Amino acid sequence: MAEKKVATKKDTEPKIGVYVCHCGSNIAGTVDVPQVVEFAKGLPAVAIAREYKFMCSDPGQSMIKDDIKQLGLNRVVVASCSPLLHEPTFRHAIQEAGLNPYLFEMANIREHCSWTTEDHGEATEKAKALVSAAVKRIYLHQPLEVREVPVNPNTLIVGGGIAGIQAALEIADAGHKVYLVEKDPSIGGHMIQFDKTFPTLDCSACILTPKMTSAGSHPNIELMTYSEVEEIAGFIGSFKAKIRKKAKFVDESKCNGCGVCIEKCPWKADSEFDLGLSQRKAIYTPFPQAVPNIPVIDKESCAYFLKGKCRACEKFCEREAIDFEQQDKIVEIDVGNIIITTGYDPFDPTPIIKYGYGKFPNVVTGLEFERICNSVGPTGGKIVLKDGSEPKSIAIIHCVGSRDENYHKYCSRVCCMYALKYSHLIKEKTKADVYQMYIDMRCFGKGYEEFYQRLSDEGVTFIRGKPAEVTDRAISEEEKGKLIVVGEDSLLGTVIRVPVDMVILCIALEARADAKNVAQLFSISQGADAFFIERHPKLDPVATMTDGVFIAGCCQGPKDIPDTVAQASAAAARVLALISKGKVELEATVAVIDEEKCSGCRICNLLCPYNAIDFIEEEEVSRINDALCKGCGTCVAACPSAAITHKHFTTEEIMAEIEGVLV
Amino acid sequence: MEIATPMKETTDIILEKGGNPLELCYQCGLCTGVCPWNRLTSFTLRKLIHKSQLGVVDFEDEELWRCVGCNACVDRCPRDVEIPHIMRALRRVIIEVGAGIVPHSLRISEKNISAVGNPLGEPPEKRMDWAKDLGVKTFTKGTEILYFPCCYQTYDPPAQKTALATIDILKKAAVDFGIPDNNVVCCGESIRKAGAESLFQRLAKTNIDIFAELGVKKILVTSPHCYHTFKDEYPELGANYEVIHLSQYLADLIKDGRIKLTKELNKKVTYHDSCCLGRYQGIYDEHREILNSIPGLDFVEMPEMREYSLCCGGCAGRLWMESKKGERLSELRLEQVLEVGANTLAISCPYCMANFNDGVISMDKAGVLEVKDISELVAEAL
Amino acid sequence: MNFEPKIVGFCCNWCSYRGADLAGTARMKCSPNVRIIRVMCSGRVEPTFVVKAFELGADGVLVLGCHAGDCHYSEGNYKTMRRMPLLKKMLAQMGIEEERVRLDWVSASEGDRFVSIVDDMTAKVRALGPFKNNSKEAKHG
Amino acid sequence: MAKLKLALYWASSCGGCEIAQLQIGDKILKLAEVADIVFWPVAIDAKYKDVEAMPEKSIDVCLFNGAIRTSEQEHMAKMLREKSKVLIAYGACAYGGGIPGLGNMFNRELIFERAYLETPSTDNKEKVLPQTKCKVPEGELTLPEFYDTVKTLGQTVDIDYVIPGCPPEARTTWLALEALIEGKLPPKGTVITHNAKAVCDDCPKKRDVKKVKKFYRTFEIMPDPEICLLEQGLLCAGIATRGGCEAPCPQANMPCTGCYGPVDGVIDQGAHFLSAVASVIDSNDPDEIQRIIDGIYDPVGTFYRYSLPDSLLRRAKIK
Repeated sequence: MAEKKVATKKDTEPKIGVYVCHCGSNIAGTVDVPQVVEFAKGLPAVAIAREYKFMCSDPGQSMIKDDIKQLGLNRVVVASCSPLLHEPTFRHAIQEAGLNPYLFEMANIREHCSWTTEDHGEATEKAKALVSAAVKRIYLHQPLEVREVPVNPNTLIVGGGIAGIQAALEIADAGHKVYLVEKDPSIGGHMIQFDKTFPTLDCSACILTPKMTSAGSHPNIELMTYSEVEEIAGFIGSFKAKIRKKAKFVDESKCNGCGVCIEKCPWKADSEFDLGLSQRKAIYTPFPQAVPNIPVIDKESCAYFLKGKCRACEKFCEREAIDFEQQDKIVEIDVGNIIITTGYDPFDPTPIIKYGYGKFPNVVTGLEFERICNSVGPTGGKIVLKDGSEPKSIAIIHCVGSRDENYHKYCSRVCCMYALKYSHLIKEKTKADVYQMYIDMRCFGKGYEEFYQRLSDEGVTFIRGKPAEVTDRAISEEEKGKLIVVGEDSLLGTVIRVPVDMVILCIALEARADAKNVAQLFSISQGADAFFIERHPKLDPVATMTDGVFIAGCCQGPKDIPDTVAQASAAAARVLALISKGKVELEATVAVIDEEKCSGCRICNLLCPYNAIDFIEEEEVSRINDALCKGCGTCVAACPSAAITHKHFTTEEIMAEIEGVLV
Repeated sequence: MEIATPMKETTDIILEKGGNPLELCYQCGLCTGVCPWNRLTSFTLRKLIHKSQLGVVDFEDEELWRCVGCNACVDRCPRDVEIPHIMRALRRVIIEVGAGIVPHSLRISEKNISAVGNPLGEPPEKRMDWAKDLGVKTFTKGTEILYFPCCYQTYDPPAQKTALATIDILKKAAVDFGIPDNNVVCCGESIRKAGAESLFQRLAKTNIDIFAELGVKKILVTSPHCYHTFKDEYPELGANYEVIHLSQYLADLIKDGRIKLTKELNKKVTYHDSCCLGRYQGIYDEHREILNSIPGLDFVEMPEMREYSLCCGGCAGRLWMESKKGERLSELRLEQVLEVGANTLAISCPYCMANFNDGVISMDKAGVLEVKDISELVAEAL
Repeated sequence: MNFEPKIVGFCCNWCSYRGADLAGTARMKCSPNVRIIRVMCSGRVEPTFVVKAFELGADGVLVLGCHAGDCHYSEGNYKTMRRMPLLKKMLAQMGIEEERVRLDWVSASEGDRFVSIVDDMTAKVRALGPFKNNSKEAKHG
Repeated sequence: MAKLKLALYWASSCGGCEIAQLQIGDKILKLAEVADIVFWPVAIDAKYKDVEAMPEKSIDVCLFNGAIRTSEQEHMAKMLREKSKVLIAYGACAYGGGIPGLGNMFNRELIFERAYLETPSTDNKEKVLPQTKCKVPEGELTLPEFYDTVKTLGQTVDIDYVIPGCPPEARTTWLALEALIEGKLPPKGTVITHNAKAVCDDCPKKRDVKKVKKFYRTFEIMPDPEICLLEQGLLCAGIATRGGCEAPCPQANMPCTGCYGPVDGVIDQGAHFLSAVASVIDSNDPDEIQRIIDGIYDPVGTFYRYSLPDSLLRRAKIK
């Protein structure tokens, strides 16, 4: 970080130059410019007041520069158009003449004055007031230093699903280092659990594993699986991250992934990857194509950790890679930018008691069904009931936990499409009848409506209406032994009972259970739906309110794979742009706390949307991290001790301006 | 084919009468599927809401009087639509605008309430006759609790037992309480749901004025309907009381040891959650605590319990209307009671009691099953 | 001469100031009574500024920010949304008419809305007459 | 060394400041060793003419308590200014207007109406109101004029120092007296306290980040004694009030009411207090915010309890 220069000393007495622009006839046509100039001359500390046809033109700017040099002006007011147009122009001009760019003030006598009235008298009076405000305000201006910090070209990506992998590859391919942190033993995320992908019906693993492998072997990507970010400090350009690498009890440098340890391990536990539908060993890789292909030992199910003996894996490992003494390791890394791609959690439908999830074994969630369909899944890809038989009919219930005030208000965006995909897979693999029970079909993506149409042609029955319950209470012979889905078919306007063998619940995508911790860790915000909030919903969809922290994929909101990949690439592009620029400018008009005055009341602490205010427990004062501060001034307005100063917008400056406009 | 044209004016009237939740409905049909009526007949709730949205409601349709406001749909509605409010609004349109016909039996009850302050048409001066010989004091300024029995519990002999048992218990627990005099009237809860808004306003005002005069702060009730309206609806008119249902009070008395349940009751009992106490107020545990603390009593649950309880079909004025054989929710519920092998059905609502007593007779189960208010069971065990 | 009120306007840099600029760019006619002070966020507007304006002779104070949810700083306008009603309650006690202080929201694209707010406020304050600050000169007796 | 000449005077005040001056306890003996009291109407009989007779600047230090409400008080303030080398505004009333300053929510007419006509205990059938002049058989009687607006001492005459508080804590009084005795006077205009930071700095309660969903009045809740009162919804002025008092009120579980006045640099104590309180309202919903604000009764009396005449607006506008 560049050296912090705080200007405190007022450099000599203010000597103000006032320049009133005609803007052709835009201003001069309504405002009596000479009168304003005369008025300005009479204001305190004004050394010179002039008028000119176009102040923003080269001659106009030269006039100012010359006066600075010849008259020794140290503050400049230009009364012309909106500062949003030409403030940068004039700041640049006075800087060229050797003045600090913040010793400049603009009076907006065009947009706010000459253009909104035709009355010359009114316009002239108002122009005078605005000029007087600018002069009074600039009298108190202090030079400020724009600080630049270099950007560390390394990037931290948190979450190794498709979003994280995509972003990592983009950045790594551009030649920059990426740390890809994943909490599970393998990267791949939810996508690698899926069987096929809609609407193209590509095999999910077939399109994802090449990317996983290349992320695993890329020279610029350091995979940190079975790891979690514990602490983040710093700011854009120079973050410091502490990462906990959980003990795998397998020495990564020795293991060659032969898998003999897994084969020999006699102990089992429910497979997380298969959502408990199958079992894995105590030493395991979550799935065969895992990247890295290095197993981990699960302490909770390993006999050696539980009972103190076994060590079968160790005996059979020829490379002596098993290390029961391994400990968690904290690794510190320095990065310039962070991309968060932590994904989503599947909604647990158990609370919707009437759908019978957890009660009826053949009521399954969508994600479970993905595993059931998958050829390396628990059933070897056969769509079967719990008793091993093939279902004759399957109901697919949409919007389970989505679009529902009781659970999640939002639409999960992918369920309609994956439900259609299931229909296809069922039709492909079985002879079962399929009932789609939907509220609305939302097929908005490229090729999605066409997919819907194709499925309609495959003999799927569509029933419009949100089912009320799934029950096993039969009221007729044909319902016996079946699951009966009861609800209104709202197009028929009657209640229907559909007896089926299997029910698939299209569960919502919800924010990760630990999203709050992640949000706090990275100083980003969550929306009412608990997903992370982007900087602007339309124009800045992957940045966050914290500079240098980007989000992509489902952690920002439910989305499908194409959107996730697009977002990930966008986030990568944003990071690459910063890396290529090499430096970032920090806001100069920030707030600072005078610790001599701060009583540590902590009123301001929560007001900062950027979490820039820290409370220093030992000193009992609050302190602003000026690299995080964006200079909004909200805390300043709240401080009951007037201990916070907003640079360039100090209370005194604004008071002076109020006095000025009220001449 | 019948052609419908949206009538904005009709929709506006429904909205004006308090039907505004209908604007939220997105027509998923979950309510229809959840509605208990559809186990017996066909009642397309969703369609009725959609017709209201379009202003094409057939106000002559008897179906408009079907909903009893059991709230099963509201509990699960994905858009939090207060469907009973829509129903109430539709009925208000019928009554206040004269858009349709009020069922005959309901009209009689409404007249009774309007004329004599109770749905049974009994003389108001005899309202408190049931307590004549009990030596119970009439509530005066300074008494701690006002015990307010519902109209049925004051006039109707089977339901009176609830009031008598309550007095018995309160006396044994040495509670400082009083009963109202003959001037109080029906709480108005059901007739309001049936659309008679101005009558409700009048009833509520009468009671509120009496309560104010007496300085009533705490009201003990044995009807969940009185409970709901005193607690949630009278505040709309500026009144605020601490309202307690007897079951809550009993659970506390037992917990605090102020009454001791010593006598064994050798009954197999199941409990029916009333909608008004259950889904409306979330009061479920107290009843189970009470029943489980009665010695000898064998308590069994029905599969449809607590928030999934099946309505008896008696609220919103439905008690006063005739339901055809085969269209009675109470009988459906009694079948569930019999399925779990209970010989006693515990309830805590006078409407449930009336409906189930009728059901026991019509199903010819008089010797097999008895319906008892929870207060009766407690009084017996004392 | 007719009374022309002086109104101090605070506009945030990102929405309302731009809205005011747009009104000018589109040459919409607008009462000249509101004089704008630019702050970065409406959240910077201290209640002290408002009372200071009255002390210095303003007849009204207008605070404009981004619409709820649109704040450039994500939540600054919500802080204003909390402060101004309490300030107004306090000022009402001090005998300052409700119409003299107004908090409203104008987006960068709402030049017309800016004009209508300014005109409306000006008319209302004009109807109220001058705010005589009876403090400074508060003569004994 | 000659003894210091000390004058003490009370204007519009309750008399608590006099008691507070005695609160310094046995230090009073030390004071007696070095100072003579030349004027102290509450304890020593004296007439205007006695003061008038004193030469200019003959009093070394004058501790002046009370706000300026009448012509007599104004006159005495001016006279004592003339006679004193150092004039100190003693206590909240002289400093910021204090409780009498809340009279600026009304004017003379309203106050007279209330005090002499409307109060239930008043028996005034002839509706007699105080007059500055009144003819009686013996001649003309005069009363000081009662002003419409209460002013602070500083708004009436030039003051040298402030000892804040309602009443000032003994330690604060002694801090100032000690400085006087030792001749180690701070720069003119100083508000003399042990702590220039806000009361929170003195307060031992545990402070966390602040979010308030509902404001309470003191009788409505029993606050947790360990935790910051504002966090519990009590309108504690400690955040906006100069410390040095050692936070006796919050320590007794009563919210600070702001008697030590603002922290240096604060232009308007009430507006700052108000802004801070409003900022921590835990809602972004306008209706809910309004409901929460509805729970704040009497904002002026809460935020400007001791400083209304010293605030930017000074007084209410009476229609």
